Amino acid sequence: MKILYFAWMRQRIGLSTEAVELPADVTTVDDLIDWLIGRGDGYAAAFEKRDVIRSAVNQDYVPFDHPIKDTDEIAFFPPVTGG
Amino acid sequence: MKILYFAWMRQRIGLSTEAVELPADVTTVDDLIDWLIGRGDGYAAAFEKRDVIRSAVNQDYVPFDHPIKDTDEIAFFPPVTGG
Amino acid sequence: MIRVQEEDFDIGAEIAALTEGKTAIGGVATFTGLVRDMAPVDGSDQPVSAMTLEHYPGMTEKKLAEIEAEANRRWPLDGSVIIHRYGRLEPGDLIVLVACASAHRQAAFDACQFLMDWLKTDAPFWKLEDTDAGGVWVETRATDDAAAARWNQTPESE
Amino acid sequence: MIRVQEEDFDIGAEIAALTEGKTAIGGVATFTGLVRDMAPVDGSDQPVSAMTLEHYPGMTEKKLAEIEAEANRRWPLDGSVIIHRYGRLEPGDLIVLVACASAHRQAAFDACQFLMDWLKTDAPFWKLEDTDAGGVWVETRATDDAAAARWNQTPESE
Repeated sequence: MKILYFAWMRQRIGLSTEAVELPADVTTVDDLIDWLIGRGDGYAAAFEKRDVIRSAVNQDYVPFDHPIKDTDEIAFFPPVTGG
Repeated sequence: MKILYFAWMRQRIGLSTEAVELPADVTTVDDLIDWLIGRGDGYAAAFEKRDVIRSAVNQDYVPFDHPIKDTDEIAFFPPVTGG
Repeated sequence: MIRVQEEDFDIGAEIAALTEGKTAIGGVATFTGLVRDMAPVDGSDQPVSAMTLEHYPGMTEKKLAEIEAEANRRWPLDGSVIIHRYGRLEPGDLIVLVACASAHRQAAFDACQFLMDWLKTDAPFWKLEDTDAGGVWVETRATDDAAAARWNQTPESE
Repeated sequence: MIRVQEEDFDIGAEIAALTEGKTAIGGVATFTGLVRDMAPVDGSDQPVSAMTLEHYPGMTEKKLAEIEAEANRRWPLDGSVIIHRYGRLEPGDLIVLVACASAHRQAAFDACQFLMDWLKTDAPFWKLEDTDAGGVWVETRATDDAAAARWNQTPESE
Protein backbone atom coordinates (compact mmCIF):
# COMPACT_ATOMS: atom_id res chain seq x y z
CA MET A 1 0.00 0.00 0.00
CA LYS A 2 1.16 3.52 -0.85
CA ILE A 3 0.69 6.09 1.91
CA LEU A 4 1.10 9.86 1.48
CA TYR A 5 1.45 12.52 4.19
CA PHE A 6 1.03 16.26 3.73
CA ALA A 7 1.79 19.52 5.54
CA TRP A 8 2.61 19.18 9.24
CA MET A 9 1.87 15.43 9.18
CA ARG A 10 4.61 15.03 6.58
CA GLN A 11 6.97 17.11 8.73
CA ARG A 12 6.29 15.14 11.91
CA ILE A 13 6.64 11.75 10.24
CA GLY A 14 9.60 12.95 8.17
CA LEU A 15 8.27 11.30 5.02
CA SER A 16 6.05 12.49 2.20
CA THR A 17 5.29 8.98 1.00
CA GLU A 18 6.05 5.38 1.85
CA ALA A 19 5.08 1.87 0.75
CA VAL A 20 3.93 -0.54 3.45
CA GLU A 21 2.76 -4.15 3.66
CA LEU A 22 -0.52 -4.22 5.54
CA PRO A 23 -0.88 -6.73 8.40
CA ALA A 24 -3.91 -8.97 7.88
CA ASP A 25 -5.85 -7.40 10.77
CA VAL A 26 -5.63 -3.86 9.32
CA THR A 27 -8.81 -3.55 7.27
CA THR A 28 -9.97 0.06 7.78
CA VAL A 29 -8.43 3.54 7.84
CA ASP A 30 -8.89 3.51 11.62
CA ASP A 31 -6.94 0.26 11.93
CA LEU A 32 -4.18 1.72 9.76
CA ILE A 33 -3.88 4.80 11.98
CA ASP A 34 -3.61 2.64 15.10
CA TRP A 35 -0.96 0.51 13.42
CA LEU A 36 1.02 3.54 12.18
CA ILE A 37 0.99 5.16 15.64
CA GLY A 38 2.70 2.05 16.97
CA ARG A 39 5.58 2.53 14.53
CA GLY A 40 7.22 5.46 16.32
CA ASP A 41 7.06 8.88 17.98
CA GLY A 42 6.87 10.79 14.70
CA TYR A 43 3.74 8.89 13.74
CA ALA A 44 2.26 9.32 17.21
CA ALA A 45 2.84 13.08 16.99
CA ALA A 46 1.39 13.25 13.48
CA PHE A 47 -1.81 11.43 14.47
CA GLU A 48 -2.08 13.12 17.89
CA LYS A 49 -5.02 15.32 16.85
CA ARG A 50 -6.90 12.43 15.35
CA ASP A 51 -10.19 14.39 15.21
CA VAL A 52 -8.89 17.02 12.82
CA ILE A 53 -7.06 14.74 10.38
CA ARG A 54 -8.62 13.94 7.03
CA SER A 55 -8.02 10.82 5.00
CA ALA A 56 -8.37 10.05 1.31
CA VAL A 57 -8.41 6.65 -0.36
CA ASN A 58 -7.58 6.66 -4.04
CA GLN A 59 -7.90 10.47 -4.02
CA ASP A 60 -11.39 10.63 -2.55
CA TYR A 61 -12.19 11.80 0.96
CA VAL A 62 -13.27 8.90 3.18
CA PRO A 63 -14.31 8.50 6.81
CA PHE A 64 -12.01 6.51 9.11
CA ASP A 65 -14.28 3.43 9.01
CA HIS A 66 -13.64 3.11 5.27
CA PRO A 67 -12.26 -0.31 4.25
CA ILE A 68 -8.77 -0.40 2.74
CA LYS A 69 -6.85 -2.93 0.70
CA ASP A 70 -3.23 -3.38 -0.26
CA THR A 71 -3.57 -1.85 -3.72
CA ASP A 72 -5.05 1.43 -2.43
CA GLU A 73 -3.35 4.81 -2.39
CA ILE A 74 -4.12 6.36 0.99
CA ALA A 75 -3.34 9.89 2.12
CA PHE A 76 -3.41 11.61 5.51
CA PHE A 77 -3.44 15.36 5.93
CA PRO A 78 -4.58 18.27 8.11
CA PRO A 79 -7.65 20.28 7.13
CA VAL A 80 -7.06 21.88 3.74
CA THR A 81 -6.38 25.62 3.42
CA GLY A 82 -6.41 26.38 -0.28
CA GLY A 83 -8.19 29.11 -2.18
CA MET B 1 -34.57 76.46 -16.94
CA LYS B 2 -32.51 73.80 -18.73
CA ILE B 3 -34.41 70.59 -19.53
CA LEU B 4 -32.79 67.36 -20.78
CA TYR B 5 -34.49 64.35 -22.37
CA PHE B 6 -32.98 60.89 -22.81
CA ALA B 7 -33.58 57.66 -24.73
CA TRP B 8 -37.07 57.31 -26.25
CA MET B 9 -38.25 60.52 -24.59
CA ARG B 10 -35.53 62.38 -26.48
CA GLN B 11 -36.60 60.65 -29.71
CA ARG B 12 -40.30 61.45 -29.29
CA ILE B 13 -39.70 65.09 -28.40
CA GLY B 14 -36.98 65.44 -31.03
CA LEU B 15 -34.69 67.33 -28.67
CA SER B 16 -31.97 66.26 -26.24
CA THR B 17 -32.02 69.57 -24.39
CA GLU B 18 -33.81 72.89 -24.39
CA ALA B 19 -33.98 76.11 -22.35
CA VAL B 20 -37.43 77.29 -21.25
CA GLU B 21 -38.88 80.21 -19.31
CA LEU B 22 -41.14 78.80 -16.61
CA PRO B 23 -44.64 80.28 -16.26
CA ALA B 24 -45.27 81.55 -12.74
CA ASP B 25 -47.80 78.81 -11.93
CA VAL B 26 -45.32 75.97 -12.70
CA THR B 27 -43.74 75.24 -9.33
CA THR B 28 -43.27 71.43 -9.26
CA VAL B 29 -42.06 68.70 -11.60
CA ASP B 30 -45.70 67.63 -11.99
CA ASP B 31 -46.69 71.14 -13.08
CA LEU B 32 -43.83 71.16 -15.57
CA ILE B 33 -44.93 67.87 -17.12
CA ASP B 34 -48.51 69.17 -17.53
CA TRP B 35 -47.19 72.34 -19.11
CA LEU B 36 -44.82 70.46 -21.47
CA ILE B 37 -47.61 68.10 -22.61
CA GLY B 38 -49.56 71.15 -23.76
CA ARG B 39 -46.71 72.19 -26.04
CA GLY B 40 -47.28 69.52 -28.71
CA ASP B 41 -47.83 65.92 -29.78
CA GLY B 42 -44.16 64.93 -29.34
CA TYR B 43 -44.27 65.96 -25.70
CA ALA B 44 -47.63 64.25 -25.18
CA ALA B 45 -46.18 61.03 -26.63
CA ALA B 46 -43.02 61.31 -24.53
CA PHE B 47 -44.98 61.78 -21.28
CA GLU B 48 -47.71 59.27 -22.18
CA LYS B 49 -46.46 56.60 -19.75
CA ARG B 50 -46.19 59.09 -16.92
CA ASP B 51 -45.92 56.32 -14.28
CA VAL B 52 -42.69 54.88 -15.66
CA ILE B 53 -40.83 58.15 -16.26
CA ARG B 54 -38.15 59.27 -13.85
CA SER B 55 -37.10 62.83 -13.18
CA ALA B 56 -33.91 64.36 -11.85
CA VAL B 57 -33.39 67.89 -10.60
CA ASN B 58 -29.78 69.06 -10.57
CA GLN B 59 -28.69 65.47 -11.23
CA ASP B 60 -30.50 63.89 -8.30
CA TYR B 61 -33.57 61.69 -8.61
CA VAL B 62 -36.70 63.46 -7.35
CA PRO B 63 -40.40 62.60 -7.07
CA PHE B 64 -42.84 64.57 -9.23
CA ASP B 65 -44.01 66.74 -6.31
CA HIS B 66 -40.48 68.16 -5.99
CA PRO B 67 -40.37 71.98 -6.23
CA ILE B 68 -38.49 73.51 -9.16
CA LYS B 69 -37.06 76.91 -9.89
CA ASP B 70 -35.81 78.69 -12.98
CA THR B 71 -32.11 78.03 -12.28
CA ASP B 72 -32.54 74.24 -11.99
CA GLU B 73 -31.32 71.63 -14.46
CA ILE B 74 -34.13 69.13 -14.87
CA ALA B 75 -34.01 65.83 -16.73
CA PHE B 76 -36.69 63.36 -17.83
CA PHE B 77 -35.95 59.80 -18.85
CA PRO B 78 -37.26 56.24 -18.99
CA PRO B 79 -36.13 53.69 -16.38
CA VAL B 80 -32.38 53.26 -16.60
CA THR B 81 -30.83 50.12 -18.11
CA GLY B 82 -27.11 50.36 -17.46
CA GLY B 83 -24.76 47.78 -16.06
CA MET C 1 -12.31 54.94 -8.59
CA ILE C 2 -14.94 55.51 -11.25
CA ARG C 3 -14.61 56.03 -14.99
CA VAL C 4 -17.22 56.67 -17.68
CA GLN C 5 -15.61 56.23 -21.07
CA GLU C 6 -16.12 55.32 -24.70
CA GLU C 7 -12.88 53.29 -24.92
CA ASP C 8 -12.41 49.63 -24.11
CA PHE C 9 -10.59 48.61 -20.92
CA ASP C 10 -8.17 45.85 -19.84
CA ILE C 11 -9.53 43.86 -16.89
CA GLY C 12 -6.15 42.44 -15.84
CA ALA C 13 -4.53 45.87 -15.90
CA GLU C 14 -7.37 47.37 -13.86
CA ILE C 15 -7.09 44.66 -11.18
CA ALA C 16 -3.31 45.03 -11.12
CA ALA C 17 -3.69 48.80 -10.61
CA LEU C 18 -6.27 48.22 -7.88
CA THR C 19 -4.05 45.87 -5.88
CA GLU C 20 -0.65 47.45 -6.66
CA GLY C 21 1.33 47.89 -3.45
CA LYS C 22 -1.62 46.94 -1.25
CA THR C 23 -0.47 43.61 0.16
CA ALA C 24 -3.18 43.50 2.86
CA ILE C 25 -5.74 42.63 0.17
CA GLY C 26 -6.84 39.02 0.42
CA GLY C 27 -8.94 38.98 -2.69
CA VAL C 28 -10.65 40.82 -5.49
CA ALA C 29 -14.17 40.08 -6.71
CA THR C 30 -15.11 41.38 -10.14
CA PHE C 31 -18.02 41.44 -12.49
CA THR C 32 -17.66 42.19 -16.18
CA GLY C 33 -20.71 42.80 -18.33
CA LEU C 34 -20.60 42.03 -22.04
CA VAL C 35 -22.86 42.83 -24.99
CA ARG C 36 -25.02 39.81 -25.81
CA ASP C 37 -25.87 38.82 -29.37
CA MET C 38 -29.50 38.03 -28.57
CA ALA C 39 -32.14 40.02 -26.71
CA PRO C 40 -35.79 39.51 -25.87
CA VAL C 41 -38.04 41.65 -28.12
CA ASP C 42 -41.79 41.34 -27.60
CA GLY C 43 -41.34 38.04 -25.81
CA SER C 44 -39.01 36.22 -28.21
CA ASP C 45 -35.23 36.38 -28.59
CA GLN C 46 -33.96 38.39 -31.55
CA PRO C 47 -30.40 38.75 -32.89
CA VAL C 48 -28.65 41.95 -31.83
CA SER C 49 -26.04 43.34 -34.22
CA ALA C 50 -24.94 46.27 -32.05
CA MET C 51 -25.87 48.30 -28.99
CA THR C 52 -25.66 52.02 -28.34
CA LEU C 53 -25.32 53.16 -24.74
CA GLU C 54 -26.66 56.63 -24.03
CA HIS C 55 -25.93 58.31 -20.71
CA TYR C 56 -26.42 61.55 -18.79
CA PRO C 57 -22.95 63.14 -18.59
CA GLY C 58 -22.44 64.66 -15.18
CA MET C 59 -25.22 62.79 -13.43
CA THR C 60 -23.67 59.44 -14.40
CA GLU C 61 -20.37 60.26 -12.73
CA LYS C 62 -22.22 61.68 -9.73
CA LYS C 63 -24.35 58.57 -9.22
CA LEU C 64 -21.44 56.17 -9.73
CA ALA C 65 -19.37 58.06 -7.17
CA GLU C 66 -22.27 57.98 -4.68
CA ILE C 67 -22.83 54.25 -5.20
CA GLU C 68 -19.13 53.52 -4.78
CA ALA C 69 -18.98 55.61 -1.60
CA GLU C 70 -21.99 53.72 -0.22
CA ALA C 71 -20.29 50.36 -0.90
CA ASN C 72 -17.22 51.57 0.94
CA ARG C 73 -19.38 52.60 3.90
CA ARG C 74 -21.07 49.20 4.03
CA TRP C 75 -18.05 46.92 3.58
CA PRO C 76 -14.37 47.04 4.60
CA LEU C 77 -12.92 47.50 1.12
CA ASP C 78 -9.27 48.19 0.32
CA GLY C 79 -10.19 49.54 -3.08
CA SER C 80 -12.88 49.52 -5.74
CA VAL C 81 -13.25 50.30 -9.42
CA ILE C 82 -16.32 51.00 -11.52
CA ILE C 83 -15.79 51.46 -15.26
CA HIS C 84 -18.81 51.92 -17.51
CA ARG C 85 -18.64 52.49 -21.25
CA TYR C 86 -21.00 54.44 -23.48
CA GLY C 87 -21.39 54.77 -27.25
CA ARG C 88 -21.66 52.04 -29.87
CA LEU C 89 -20.69 48.49 -28.88
CA GLU C 90 -20.86 45.13 -30.60
CA PRO C 91 -21.70 41.65 -29.28
CA GLY C 92 -18.87 40.38 -27.08
CA ASP C 93 -17.64 43.91 -26.28
CA LEU C 94 -17.10 44.81 -22.62
CA ILE C 95 -19.71 47.18 -21.17
CA VAL C 96 -18.94 47.45 -17.49
CA LEU C 97 -16.37 46.38 -14.92
CA VAL C 98 -16.89 46.40 -11.17
CA ALA C 99 -13.99 45.25 -8.99
CA CYS C 100 -13.84 45.23 -5.18
CA ALA C 101 -10.76 44.40 -3.13
CA SER C 102 -10.90 43.39 0.50
CA ALA C 103 -9.10 41.39 3.15
CA HIS C 104 -12.39 39.50 3.45
CA ARG C 105 -13.70 37.37 0.60
CA GLN C 106 -17.36 37.74 1.47
CA ALA C 107 -17.09 41.53 1.71
CA ALA C 108 -15.50 41.68 -1.75
CA PHE C 109 -18.27 39.51 -3.25
CA ASP C 110 -21.11 41.33 -1.50
CA ALA C 111 -19.84 44.79 -2.40
CA CYS C 112 -19.38 43.73 -6.03
CA GLN C 113 -22.94 42.42 -6.27
CA PHE C 114 -24.30 45.49 -4.50
CA LEU C 115 -22.57 47.77 -6.99
CA MET C 116 -23.80 45.79 -10.00
CA ASP C 117 -27.37 45.72 -8.67
CA TRP C 118 -27.38 49.47 -8.05
CA LEU C 119 -25.75 50.24 -11.39
CA LYS C 120 -28.65 48.45 -13.05
CA THR C 121 -31.31 50.53 -11.31
CA ASP C 122 -29.63 53.85 -10.48
CA ALA C 123 -26.99 54.76 -13.04
CA PRO C 124 -28.44 56.91 -15.85
CA PHE C 125 -27.63 54.73 -18.85
CA TRP C 126 -30.00 53.57 -21.58
CA LYS C 127 -29.37 50.78 -24.05
CA LEU C 128 -30.57 50.89 -27.63
CA GLU C 129 -30.23 47.54 -29.38
CA ASP C 130 -30.00 47.20 -33.16
CA THR C 131 -32.21 44.27 -34.17
CA ASP C 132 -33.73 43.08 -37.45
CA ALA C 133 -36.84 45.02 -36.40
CA GLY C 134 -34.82 48.22 -35.97
CA GLY C 135 -33.63 50.00 -32.84
CA VAL C 136 -35.20 48.73 -29.62
CA TRP C 137 -34.75 50.38 -26.22
CA VAL C 138 -33.94 47.81 -23.57
CA GLU C 139 -36.61 47.67 -20.88
CA THR C 140 -36.04 47.43 -17.16
CA ARG C 141 -36.35 43.92 -15.81
CA ALA C 142 -38.34 43.24 -12.66
CA THR C 143 -35.51 40.95 -11.49
CA ASP C 144 -33.13 43.92 -11.53
CA ASP C 145 -35.42 45.96 -9.30
CA ALA C 146 -35.77 43.00 -6.95
CA ALA C 147 -32.00 42.48 -6.89
CA ALA C 148 -31.41 46.12 -5.95
CA ALA C 149 -34.19 46.14 -3.36
CA ARG C 150 -32.57 43.38 -1.29
CA TRP C 151 -29.76 45.77 -0.30
CA ASN C 152 -32.17 48.08 1.47
CA GLN C 153 -32.04 45.65 4.36
CA THR C 154 -29.03 45.67 6.62
CA PRO C 155 -26.18 43.96 4.78
CA GLU C 156 -25.15 40.59 6.16
CA SER C 157 -21.99 40.67 8.20
CA GLU C 158 -19.33 38.08 7.50
CA MET D 1 -11.35 24.44 -17.37
CA ILE D 2 -9.03 23.79 -14.43
CA ARG D 3 -5.30 24.36 -14.06
CA VAL D 4 -2.94 23.64 -11.16
CA GLN D 5 0.35 25.38 -11.81
CA GLU D 6 3.43 26.98 -10.32
CA GLU D 7 3.48 29.89 -12.81
CA ASP D 8 1.64 33.20 -12.50
CA PHE D 9 -1.43 33.88 -14.66
CA ASP D 10 -2.96 36.87 -16.48
CA ILE D 11 -6.54 37.54 -15.34
CA GLY D 12 -7.50 39.61 -18.38
CA ALA D 13 -6.17 36.97 -20.78
CA GLU D 14 -8.03 34.20 -18.92
CA ILE D 15 -11.34 36.10 -19.08
CA ALA D 16 -10.77 36.91 -22.76
CA ALA D 17 -10.15 33.20 -23.47
CA LEU D 18 -13.25 32.25 -21.48
CA THR D 19 -15.55 34.58 -23.41
CA GLU D 20 -13.87 34.36 -26.84
CA GLY D 21 -16.49 33.75 -29.52
CA LYS D 22 -19.27 33.17 -26.99
CA THR D 23 -21.48 36.21 -27.52
CA ALA D 24 -24.41 34.80 -25.54
CA ILE D 25 -22.49 35.51 -22.32
CA GLY D 26 -23.97 38.42 -20.43
CA GLY D 27 -21.33 38.60 -17.75
CA VAL D 28 -18.36 37.10 -15.99
CA ALA D 29 -17.92 37.01 -12.23
CA THR D 30 -14.41 36.41 -10.93
CA PHE D 31 -12.58 36.06 -7.69
CA THR D 32 -8.83 36.42 -7.41
CA GLY D 33 -7.03 35.47 -4.22
CA LEU D 34 -3.75 37.16 -3.32
CA VAL D 35 -1.04 36.47 -0.75
CA ARG D 36 -1.48 38.80 2.22
CA ASP D 37 1.47 40.35 4.04
CA MET D 38 -0.02 39.76 7.49
CA ALA D 39 -1.51 36.67 9.08
CA PRO D 40 -2.97 35.83 12.47
CA VAL D 41 -0.52 33.72 14.53
CA ASP D 42 -1.62 32.74 18.04
CA GLY D 43 -4.24 35.47 18.04
CA SER D 44 -2.20 38.45 16.82
CA ASP D 45 -1.27 39.55 13.30
CA GLN D 46 2.30 38.82 12.25
CA PRO D 47 4.15 39.91 9.11
CA VAL D 48 4.37 37.24 6.43
CA SER D 49 7.41 37.36 4.14
CA ALA D 50 6.40 34.45 1.90
CA MET D 51 4.01 31.54 1.59
CA THR D 52 4.55 28.03 0.31
CA LEU D 53 1.56 26.18 -1.10
CA GLU D 54 1.76 22.40 -0.87
CA HIS D 55 -0.75 20.25 -2.71
CA TYR D 56 -1.64 16.65 -3.49
CA PRO D 57 -0.88 16.20 -7.21
CA GLY D 58 -3.56 14.11 -8.84
CA MET D 59 -6.16 14.52 -6.12
CA THR D 60 -6.06 18.31 -6.51
CA GLU D 61 -6.93 18.15 -10.20
CA LYS D 62 -9.58 15.53 -9.48
CA LYS D 63 -11.30 17.60 -6.78
CA LEU D 64 -11.16 20.82 -8.82
CA ALA D 65 -12.71 19.06 -11.81
CA GLU D 66 -15.47 17.62 -9.60
CA ILE D 67 -16.21 21.00 -8.00
CA GLU D 68 -16.31 22.68 -11.41
CA ALA D 69 -18.66 20.01 -12.78
CA GLU D 70 -20.94 20.47 -9.76
CA ALA D 71 -21.10 24.24 -10.35
CA ASN D 72 -22.05 23.61 -13.97
CA ARG D 73 -24.81 21.26 -12.84
CA ARG D 74 -26.21 23.81 -10.41
CA TRP D 75 -26.07 26.94 -12.57
CA PRO D 76 -26.50 27.70 -16.29
CA LEU D 77 -22.87 28.60 -17.02
CA ASP D 78 -21.40 29.29 -20.43
CA GLY D 79 -17.91 28.63 -19.18
CA SER D 80 -15.78 28.50 -16.06
CA VAL D 81 -12.12 28.60 -15.10
CA ILE D 82 -10.34 27.56 -11.93
CA ILE D 83 -6.61 28.25 -11.72
CA HIS D 84 -4.75 27.47 -8.50
CA ARG D 85 -1.05 27.95 -7.98
CA TYR D 86 1.34 26.01 -5.76
CA GLY D 87 4.94 26.53 -4.66
CA ARG D 88 6.56 29.60 -3.15
CA LEU D 89 4.67 32.91 -3.39
CA GLU D 90 5.24 36.38 -1.98
CA PRO D 91 2.81 38.99 -0.60
CA GLY D 92 0.75 40.47 -3.42
CA ASP D 93 1.22 37.40 -5.66
CA LEU D 94 -1.88 35.81 -7.18
CA ILE D 95 -2.88 32.46 -5.64
CA VAL D 96 -6.15 31.52 -7.26
CA LEU D 97 -8.56 32.64 -9.96
CA VAL D 98 -12.15 31.52 -10.30
CA ALA D 99 -14.18 32.90 -13.22
CA CYS D 100 -17.74 31.99 -14.19
CA ALA D 101 -19.50 33.19 -17.33
CA SER D 102 -23.27 33.14 -17.74
CA ALA D 103 -26.13 34.86 -19.50
CA HIS D 104 -27.44 35.51 -15.98
CA ARG D 105 -25.59 37.81 -13.61
CA GLN D 106 -26.80 36.12 -10.44
CA ALA D 107 -25.82 32.66 -11.71
CA ALA D 108 -22.29 33.88 -12.48
CA PHE D 109 -21.93 35.42 -8.99
CA ASP D 110 -23.41 32.43 -7.16
CA ALA D 111 -21.33 29.86 -9.04
CA CYS D 112 -18.17 31.90 -8.41
CA GLN D 113 -18.85 32.08 -4.67
CA PHE D 114 -19.75 28.40 -4.55
CA LEU D 115 -16.46 27.48 -6.22
CA MET D 116 -14.41 29.68 -3.89
CA ASP D 117 -16.17 28.31 -0.81
CA TRP D 118 -15.60 24.72 -1.88
CA LEU D 119 -12.00 25.35 -2.88
CA LYS D 120 -11.37 26.54 0.68
CA THR D 121 -12.74 23.39 2.26
CA ASP D 122 -12.28 20.64 -0.34
CA ALA D 123 -9.23 21.25 -2.51
CA PRO D 124 -6.13 19.55 -1.05
CA PHE D 125 -3.84 22.55 -0.61
CA TRP D 126 -1.94 23.57 2.52
CA LYS D 127 -0.38 26.95 3.17
CA LEU D 128 2.87 27.38 5.07
CA GLU D 129 3.55 31.01 5.96
CA ASP D 130 7.04 32.34 6.67
CA THR D 131 6.80 34.61 9.71
CA ASP D 132 9.31 36.07 12.15
CA ALA D 133 8.46 33.08 14.38
CA GLY D 134 9.33 30.63 11.57
CA GLY D 135 7.08 28.59 9.30
CA VAL D 136 3.44 28.45 10.41
CA TRP D 137 0.82 26.23 8.81
CA VAL D 138 -2.36 28.17 8.11
CA GLU D 139 -5.31 26.81 10.07
CA THR D 140 -8.81 26.28 8.77
CA ARG D 141 -11.20 29.06 9.67
CA ALA D 142 -14.64 28.28 11.03
CA THR D 143 -16.06 30.95 8.69
CA ASP D 144 -14.80 28.96 5.70
CA ASP D 145 -16.60 25.82 6.85
CA ALA D 146 -19.77 27.83 7.42
CA ALA D 147 -19.47 29.45 3.98
CA ALA D 148 -19.17 26.05 2.30
CA ALA D 149 -21.98 24.53 4.36
CA ARG D 150 -24.56 27.02 3.06
CA TRP D 151 -24.38 25.44 -0.41
CA ASN D 152 -25.68 22.13 0.89
CA GLN D 153 -29.12 23.66 0.74
CA THR D 154 -30.84 24.01 -2.61
CA PRO D 155 -29.23 26.94 -4.44
CA GLU D 156 -31.40 30.00 -4.94
CA SER D 157 -32.77 30.37 -8.42
CA GLU D 158 -32.55 33.74 -10.10
